[in-house]
Amino acid sequence: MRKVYLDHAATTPLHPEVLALMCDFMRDTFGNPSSVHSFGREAKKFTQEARQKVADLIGAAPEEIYFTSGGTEADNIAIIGTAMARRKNGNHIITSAIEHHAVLDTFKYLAKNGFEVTLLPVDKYGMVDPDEVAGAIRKETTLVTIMHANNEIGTIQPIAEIGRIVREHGVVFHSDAVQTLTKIPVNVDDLGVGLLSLSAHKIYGPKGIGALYVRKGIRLQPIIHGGGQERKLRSGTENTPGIVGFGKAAEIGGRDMEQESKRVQGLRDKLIRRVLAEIPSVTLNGHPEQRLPNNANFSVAYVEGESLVLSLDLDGIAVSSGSACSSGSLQPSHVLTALGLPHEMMHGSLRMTLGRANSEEDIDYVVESLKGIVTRLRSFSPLAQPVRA
Amino acid sequence: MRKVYLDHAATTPLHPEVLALMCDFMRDTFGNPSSVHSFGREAKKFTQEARQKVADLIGAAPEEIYFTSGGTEADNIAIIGTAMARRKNGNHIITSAIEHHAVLDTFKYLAKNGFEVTLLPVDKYGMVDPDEVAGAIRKETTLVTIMHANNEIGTIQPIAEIGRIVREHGVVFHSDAVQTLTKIPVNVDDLGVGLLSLSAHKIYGPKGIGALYVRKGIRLQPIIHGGGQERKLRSGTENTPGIVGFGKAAEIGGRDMEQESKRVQGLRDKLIRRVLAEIPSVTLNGHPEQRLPNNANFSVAYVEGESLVLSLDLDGIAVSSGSACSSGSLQPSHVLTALGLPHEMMHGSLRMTLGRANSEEDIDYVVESLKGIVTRLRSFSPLAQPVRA
Amino acid sequence: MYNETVMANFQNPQNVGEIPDADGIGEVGNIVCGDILRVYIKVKEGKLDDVKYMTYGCAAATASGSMMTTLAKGLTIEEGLNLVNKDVAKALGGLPPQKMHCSNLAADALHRAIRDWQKKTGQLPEGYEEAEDGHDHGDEDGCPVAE
Amino acid sequence: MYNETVMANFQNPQNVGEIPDADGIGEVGNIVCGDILRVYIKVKEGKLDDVKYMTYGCAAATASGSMMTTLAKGLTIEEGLNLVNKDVAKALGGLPPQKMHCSNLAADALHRAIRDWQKKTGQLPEGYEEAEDGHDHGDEDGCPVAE
Ligand SMILES: Cc1ncc(COP(=O)(O)O)c(C=O)c1O
Ligand SMILES: Cc1ncc(COP(=O)(O)O)c(C=O)c1O
Repeated sequence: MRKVYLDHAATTPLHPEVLALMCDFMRDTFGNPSSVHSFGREAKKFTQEARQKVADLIGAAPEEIYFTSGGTEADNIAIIGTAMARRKNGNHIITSAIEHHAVLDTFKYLAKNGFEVTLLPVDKYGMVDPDEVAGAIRKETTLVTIMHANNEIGTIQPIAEIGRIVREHGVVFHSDAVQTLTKIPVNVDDLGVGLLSLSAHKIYGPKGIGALYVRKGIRLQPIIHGGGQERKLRSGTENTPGIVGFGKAAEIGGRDMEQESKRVQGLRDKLIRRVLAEIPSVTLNGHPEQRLPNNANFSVAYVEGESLVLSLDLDGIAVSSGSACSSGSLQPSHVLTALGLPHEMMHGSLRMTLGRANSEEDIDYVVESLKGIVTRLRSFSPLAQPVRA
Repeated sequence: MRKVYLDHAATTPLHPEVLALMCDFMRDTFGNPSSVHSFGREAKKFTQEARQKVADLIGAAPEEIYFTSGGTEADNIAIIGTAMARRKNGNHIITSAIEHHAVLDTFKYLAKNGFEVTLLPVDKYGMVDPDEVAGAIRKETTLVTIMHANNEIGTIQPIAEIGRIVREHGVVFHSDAVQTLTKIPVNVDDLGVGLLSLSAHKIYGPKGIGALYVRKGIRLQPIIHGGGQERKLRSGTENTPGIVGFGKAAEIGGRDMEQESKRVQGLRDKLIRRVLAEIPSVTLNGHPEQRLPNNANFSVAYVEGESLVLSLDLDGIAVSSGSACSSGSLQPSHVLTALGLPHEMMHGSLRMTLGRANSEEDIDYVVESLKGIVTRLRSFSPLAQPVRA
Repeated sequence: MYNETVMANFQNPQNVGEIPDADGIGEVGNIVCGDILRVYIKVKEGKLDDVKYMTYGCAAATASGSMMTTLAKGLTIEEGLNLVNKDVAKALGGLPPQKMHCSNLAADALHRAIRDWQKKTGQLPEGYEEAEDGHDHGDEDGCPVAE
Repeated sequence: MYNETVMANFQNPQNVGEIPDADGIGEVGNIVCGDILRVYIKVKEGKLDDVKYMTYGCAAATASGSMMTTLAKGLTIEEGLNLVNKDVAKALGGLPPQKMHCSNLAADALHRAIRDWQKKTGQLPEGYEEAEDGHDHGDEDGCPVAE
């Protein structure tokens, strides 16, 4: 059966060059970079090269890159690390209602531990209003974190504008760029961020590795304690193959970004166009223009998201849904909820995120498959057919 | 030049079977285990198999294994997670003076945050006295953590005995088994632990992955917040290749333990015998019998550890030292300090940790090399030659 | 996540659709919680001569409806009322814990359809309360929660 | 960690050993901190005719001693006193930050050896204090600390 992977926002396959490099590295270079001997020095050399590559991708200096175990940990270090390090300056932190769980759940944790938190609302497209950020900042505010683009609906936030406001108030500004890296330009100076979270497995790099950019001068309290690796911010023997793979993925992603984003956006636009035109009662979630080039997020009336996901899966198509059923959480996603969608549209959400492997034919295949599935599921949906008797 | 790696306590090369499996897996199976579709389910199947293998190795149930980014994080979650979850029961926690930094620095962090900590002393062999543990436990004690075997000097602690005492007091007992796994039997019931830290890269598995065993019924507070992976204890997209590699390494390590430990111990015994016999003014650190089969730790009088390490490195031999110079910390290792060694013997420490790749010839080569180096370095050591003029 | 029986019943659900001249109709669930199951029955000689259903919800809801209707067809009214949610889940070979409430929809909806028929034919037992058939989670706070 | 010049001077240290009939001897460092450097000098016609050293310490200490003695040989007494730690580190092409104190040992020890010779020959300048030549870290708390 044809296989079409349309869940690149969840994770991506390794780029073949990354895979090859990692396998070579894992075979040849196993030293601990903290070791003084040649095995250790060799490993260290590779990790420093990778650090440079990640730094180059976002316009940072290599000593501003701290490797972590992934995007989630980067978010946690940024938020807890700042909140704790600046506790004497205040106990108020700000974010938006549609952040990734790695941010929102960390805010919940801090809220339980004496911090005051503000969750900014978004408009119906998922946009944060910079004026709202300005209005929320208080004397006690130590951190504002707003994601660069949302993982579910793809909406891109006006980070540069928000960054300007936050900096004017002398508050640390963090952004989660896990979804934007290698899709749209991510430059720490252009964005005006003090902290930036990255994750390798979203850019055809390995799982289990990410990075936090920390602008020179910002001090963070570590959350994992020990041997003092990553200049004391993140202890634990380095995941050297992961770091090396991340470096390679960053290099390739930066090199190919313009061309690949354009290509993928073309396919995505076609997907949206056809789905909206050919399947009745479907709407597009997220911003019509300010959105990631690879993201399409639909709400399909009268059918529930998990059923769509599993039906598409039976046709070899991998997508995701923010429906309650699909997540197993029994509540539809907080992102769709924050948009103020009607319940029916929240439960019938469908996220398709494109990537390197997708072709025109994939899109045609997916549209045809989806058409049939929606028709079939609607044929026995009580919402589509009110009680007659 | 001949290369002899004698730093297996720092890290190990990937076992060829682990490498092959990981490369296959990274090529073929990239799904996010949280995804509902076939790519996700396939990845999940592999991680569950690996979980079973790790569980089998230590006599646990698979749902008691929580994957982490390594041994350091496992230690942190065990200690902070218990201390925070049990804060209402008390604020006193106990460990030994010779734990790994992942434990000691976490204790320091908690000490700064309102916890009372006790660091138990050790005898000249690095042994913790179970009676001292009993004596240190108070009404407010919520956690005792004592490492299974020490990473520098190899001393194996009487964990089963300590576990019995700790359990009798209704206190949670954690042990760091990072160095013992696959070297000596590690069984959670025999050891009587509630929590146990493991790390893959010390057992010929990948770096960046470890696990915490959590006995059914023990509740921990997470330290990384987000998507709720690892049954809410450790959020973040799973490092699936790391998990799969860890599983394989656990399987192989368990299968080969008896035979391989015996072989390595034979080599190690020969190394110790020859070094002590053929090089004057050298002593063995750690316990003469209760020590890891692959560990030798010497103090070489009149010469400093980093110079030994780098000189051996020039002969292709990789070892480590707890000397201040070598660690760059300007203080000799806390372990050697806790043993009460004279300064001179602390600065001249040399750790050789054997493993799979080592042979008889390696040992002969190392002894000859070391003899020459010690003679040369002593020839211009002011400690070996008091002022004459 | 789901076993093969559940997936087979999701992929090829049995007895889906409307019975336009149904003798009884029962519906449980609501759009807030994201799952609805509606059952149609035809009664003939005290037996469930035909049972069909429509559903909006996760795969487990579709599979539960399919299995429930398969089990219910041909049962007596009494037997139909005794068919409980656990029977459905068991016949499906089990459901993931967080999906157990889906199987609850199916038998509950059947009972409602039977009650509807009883009411229409004046056979509703004295003292019957709708709540007995459960599963009428009304608002977001009331949505079923996984343990 | 170390550059090639440092490693070359560590691997083949120049001027190691004792001068049995030295005109002056200087030693800095101590065993608590784990680094000791002892310098022997022969003075001839106001010049450092021979300079040798012995050391206990890290590779940087050995390399610094090697480089310092190489630089010092043939200098006048005045020039020897003006040879400072930075000169040694610079000639080595730099040292890792946490090892800078090692290079400090070398010139300090030379100055002490010269002072020793001055003392023995009655040429010690008036008001000279030993502390001027620094680097006499006495106990564990006083060991040099990396920034
Ligand atoms: C916006 C965003 N932030 C953070 C994360 C977490 O990153 P990781 O999966 O590397 O832990 C993700 C993906 O899961 C994400 O999409
Ligand atoms: C005893 C002990 N505990 C913990 C660790 C830390 O484990 P990891 O390197 O996986 O972070 C190590 C090794 O570094 C160790 O030897």
